[in-house]
Amino acid sequence: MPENKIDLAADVATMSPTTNEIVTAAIAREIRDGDLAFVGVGTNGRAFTLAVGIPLTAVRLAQMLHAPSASVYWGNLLEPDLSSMPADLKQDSFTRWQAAACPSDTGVKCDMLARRAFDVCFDSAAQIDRFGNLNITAIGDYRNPKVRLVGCLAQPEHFAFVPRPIVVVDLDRRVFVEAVDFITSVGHLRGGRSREEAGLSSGGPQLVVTDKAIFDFEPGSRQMRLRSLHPGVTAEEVFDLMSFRPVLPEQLPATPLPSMQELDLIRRVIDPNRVLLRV
Amino acid sequence: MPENKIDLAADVATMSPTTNEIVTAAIAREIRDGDLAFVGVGTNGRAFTLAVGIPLTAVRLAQMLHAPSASVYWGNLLEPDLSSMPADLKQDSFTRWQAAACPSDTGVKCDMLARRAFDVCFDSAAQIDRFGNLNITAIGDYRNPKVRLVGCLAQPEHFAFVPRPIVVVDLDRRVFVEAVDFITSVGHLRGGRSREEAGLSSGGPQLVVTDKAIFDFEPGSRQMRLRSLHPGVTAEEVFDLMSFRPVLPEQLPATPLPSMQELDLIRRVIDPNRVLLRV
Amino acid sequence: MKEKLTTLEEALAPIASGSTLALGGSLLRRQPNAAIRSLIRRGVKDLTVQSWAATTATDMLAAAGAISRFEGIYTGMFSYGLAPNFRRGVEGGAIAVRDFSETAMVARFRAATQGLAFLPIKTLLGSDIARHNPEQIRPFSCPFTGEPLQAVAAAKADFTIIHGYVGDKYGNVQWPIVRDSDDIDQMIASAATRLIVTVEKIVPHEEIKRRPTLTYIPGNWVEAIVELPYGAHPAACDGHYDEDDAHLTGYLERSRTPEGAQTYLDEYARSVPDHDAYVAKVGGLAALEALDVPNREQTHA
Amino acid sequence: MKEKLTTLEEALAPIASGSTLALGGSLLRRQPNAAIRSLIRRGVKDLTVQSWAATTATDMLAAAGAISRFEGIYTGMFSYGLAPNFRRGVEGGAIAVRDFSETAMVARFRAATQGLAFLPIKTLLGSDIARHNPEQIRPFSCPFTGEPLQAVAAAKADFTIIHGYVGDKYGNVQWPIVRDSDDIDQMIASAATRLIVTVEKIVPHEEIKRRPTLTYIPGNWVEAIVELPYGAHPAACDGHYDEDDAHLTGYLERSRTPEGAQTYLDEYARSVPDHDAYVAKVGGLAALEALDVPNREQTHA
Repeated sequence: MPENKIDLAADVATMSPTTNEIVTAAIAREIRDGDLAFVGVGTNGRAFTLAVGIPLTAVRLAQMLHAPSASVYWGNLLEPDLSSMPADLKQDSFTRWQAAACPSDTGVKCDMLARRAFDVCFDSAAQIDRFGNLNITAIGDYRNPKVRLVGCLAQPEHFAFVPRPIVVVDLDRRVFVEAVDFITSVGHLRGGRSREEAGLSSGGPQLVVTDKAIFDFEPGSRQMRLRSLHPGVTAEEVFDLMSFRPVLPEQLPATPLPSMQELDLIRRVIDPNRVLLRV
Repeated sequence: MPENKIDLAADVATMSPTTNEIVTAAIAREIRDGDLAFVGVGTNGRAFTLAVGIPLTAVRLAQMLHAPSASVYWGNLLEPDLSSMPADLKQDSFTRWQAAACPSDTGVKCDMLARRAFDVCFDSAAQIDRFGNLNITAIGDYRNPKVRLVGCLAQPEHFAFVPRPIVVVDLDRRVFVEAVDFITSVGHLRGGRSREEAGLSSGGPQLVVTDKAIFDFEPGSRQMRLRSLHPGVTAEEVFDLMSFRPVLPEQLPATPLPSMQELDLIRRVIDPNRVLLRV
Repeated sequence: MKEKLTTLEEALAPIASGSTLALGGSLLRRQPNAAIRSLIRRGVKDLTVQSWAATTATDMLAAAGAISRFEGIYTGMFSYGLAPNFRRGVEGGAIAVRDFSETAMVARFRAATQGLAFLPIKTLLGSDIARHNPEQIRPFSCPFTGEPLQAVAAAKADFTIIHGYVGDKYGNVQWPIVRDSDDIDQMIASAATRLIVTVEKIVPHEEIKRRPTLTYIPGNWVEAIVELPYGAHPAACDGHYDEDDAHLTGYLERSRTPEGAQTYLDEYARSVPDHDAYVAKVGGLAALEALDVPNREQTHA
Repeated sequence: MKEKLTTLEEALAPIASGSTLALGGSLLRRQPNAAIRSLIRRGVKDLTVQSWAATTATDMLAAAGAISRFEGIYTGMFSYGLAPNFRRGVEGGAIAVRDFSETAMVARFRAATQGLAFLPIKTLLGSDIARHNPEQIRPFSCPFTGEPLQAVAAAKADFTIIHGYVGDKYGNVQWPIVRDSDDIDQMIASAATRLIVTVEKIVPHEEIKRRPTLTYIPGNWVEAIVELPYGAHPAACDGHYDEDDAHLTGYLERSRTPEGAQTYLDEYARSVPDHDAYVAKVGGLAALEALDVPNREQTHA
């Protein structure tokens, strides 16, 4: 399993890719030209990398390679200039960050979600289950929680309205659970057509990208399915890190490695100071 | 019946009041301190005087005398500075007019109407009936009209949501009709409690101010009732100018004349160039 | 970001007869008149028009016999009186009207913006506006209080045309700081299916992104943007130029008769190949600059 | 216009225990922290708090044991992690939570703004958010299409507290041109029953009325306005100053235990008589000015 730390003093192009870089390049290939992607706010450390660092790097990489008109809505900024990302997360860095638009009212963003103006969104979570339902609200009994989490934000909207949600989480038995304690975001609900029967649009989460493997959802049953294993990771390792057994595809390829060009852009152009993919 | 024309060369304080001035002073006395009044847009000539000129002059007069914190929403301007009214109605006069606020979105004004943030509104109309229902939409059959008028604007909102609507129209048999051809604004509907039974708040039009007389509405029946006659006007003259007979009160006073102070303020301070009360 | 700068004719090409058009502007400001003249030139007909306080754009389309249905809050000529051609069209039976009050029309645009089929109001209880339009205004009960409400149907247009102040080649449109209200332009932009914006001036993207809070129409919502100086003439563009009183007066005089209105359209819409030719016809930029108002605080200051 | 300029204590005097409070700001910007410290000082309790992305203001109220119910989209400390006191309050059963997603909370504020008891959404179909809150989220059918929808109840607060940029003595509050989004401040201002605004600076009305399009909270909506420089400290006021990292870090360290949180509140809220004393306590204006960001284009430029 590759480490995320790279030695910046070494020739960046010859270092083997970190897990974050593998994941970022894999996500970048999912971004199509013209996509508008919703990137949420992250907290610090690893949670920031998952919620913000990897998504922003991936969209910027896609912009530079095959999707020049892809863009993001981040915080209150519509199409911020990803060629000059802020060096820190202090308020004034957001205030100063140049963008195509900063709508005065957060309702503008909510309405864009509800009218399906987004193509892609990125989501992180404390729990995800077999059908891709997410929990970011509470662990344990909702009314008497063991751990109170942050709430909901717009994550219910993401799964309700965005055609191609991508979940970015680390593989962990406490995260990949048989059934989430609280359904914040409705994924494929109880599988099959239960999502549509609840009145939601078809869609729901498309990909779950982790530090060990990438998953999609089996058509029909809508159960989480292993799609590829990162280099050096075995299926048994993956199963050990999950509380439920994912569907196995007929073929189980390795997650493609980033190209030299992709690595070079990530390391030297997009995130030269290792702010976005630090941990 | 006094004329609206005054000789500006003569000593303004000694000239007898015009009908417009009588009406303006009468309306000003209806404005209470702290009132927010909705003033619509008018067209030109007499229609402008009725819809805009008289209401703005009246509110400004009230501001200067007994209601210093009364204010208006006119066009897109919330609390425009009535001490410096624009000299013409060209776009740039509105753009330049100073105000407390110019909300970017007309929805802000609509929401204020719907949540009953206004106290008073001024309405003009092509037809008004016995129960104070207004028509500004079409004369004749709605689907095949004899005269197509302007539409609706926010006049339905005025009667639905503003506690104290004041109608300003000239007395005329074709205007004061037994039943309006099209109910744009629901007044007291068919009288009695029919308005409330339709689901509307209690309220509805409170006063109808004309060039000959002032009307209110009889409690209970909610029929239009003569409240006062302008100096020199007889009840018979009024009846001749209406297609229905209004309720007669026990006492029928004359509309009070403006005081010397009121006349002086209207003539020398508020409307010295006779823009607002020209015709 | 995608480049969306094009010509007026290219931008309007997808608009075919039978379309539903939402038109921006209100009263005598920012009417998308140049775009409307182009549609008249091309002979587009049978339009359903959705609008706020409609004046010149709607009345010219009515004169061209291009409107079969109108949905809005007002059609007139503001301080110039009633809208003569629209009035003739309605009185003669050529134009079917569905009237809406302001909260009702706002609710319709907002519903489209929010991806909903309707929004609730309680404005039109008892009104003939609702009685004549059961198709778009339906009674229902509040799920919480049971009180009577009305559902108004979302205003969905095939195309939306707005005349704005300044924009960049990516379709980001900004307003000046000293201006009148946008009325419904941002609202119908957000509700749009296919949005075409004409602007007074194209400015570099660098200027736009310096002050992103001034962007009222993000390029992400826009299909095509066109630079059309004086594109609202003979109406005004607040902060840029005033309405052209002489031209409007001439328009209204000729519009006293259907024949007079046709000579107006022949002269100013049908016989001119494009907006540049129109500008030349009305006296050239020099004549139009006489309508300019003092530049205060523009976006491109 | 009515003069509404007063002191913080006068402005907040009507807020009694048991009230419902809507709080402005989002994440670490424009939290009405000075007002919250004043309420804590006075010992106001049993509050229902409605908020957008809640951080310092809500967590301090939670530390004071002043919140019995919370309705919002998020409570945390943004890049500093979870909200320790709020979390303790919820996990210990002192605070009942009703969670809402962003479109749901926006619909609730908009419903109050529009004088309606509810607005429709279709976000929470199948979600446990709706399942646990039948009182405020009810299923119903679209009057046009019959599709399943959810009615969310209007967010009605007894009092609304917002920290804004600059305002005049009549309560008109303006934003700077270069700023972050207002998030929900205009929305909750328009929804307010009784609105109290604190601002960084009071400016002459003459400055406000020169550029009325910059007024996001008209004085007409405001009950009281108070001048409170650094009123959002230790959070940021975008365009004015950044968040105070050292102070926030200290707050979070002390908040690891309930006792530590009490010593924080004793020191910074309960033992200081007013905002001036708080400013002195945190090092005076000189210390706070170190947080200032370059003044770009303020309203009062």
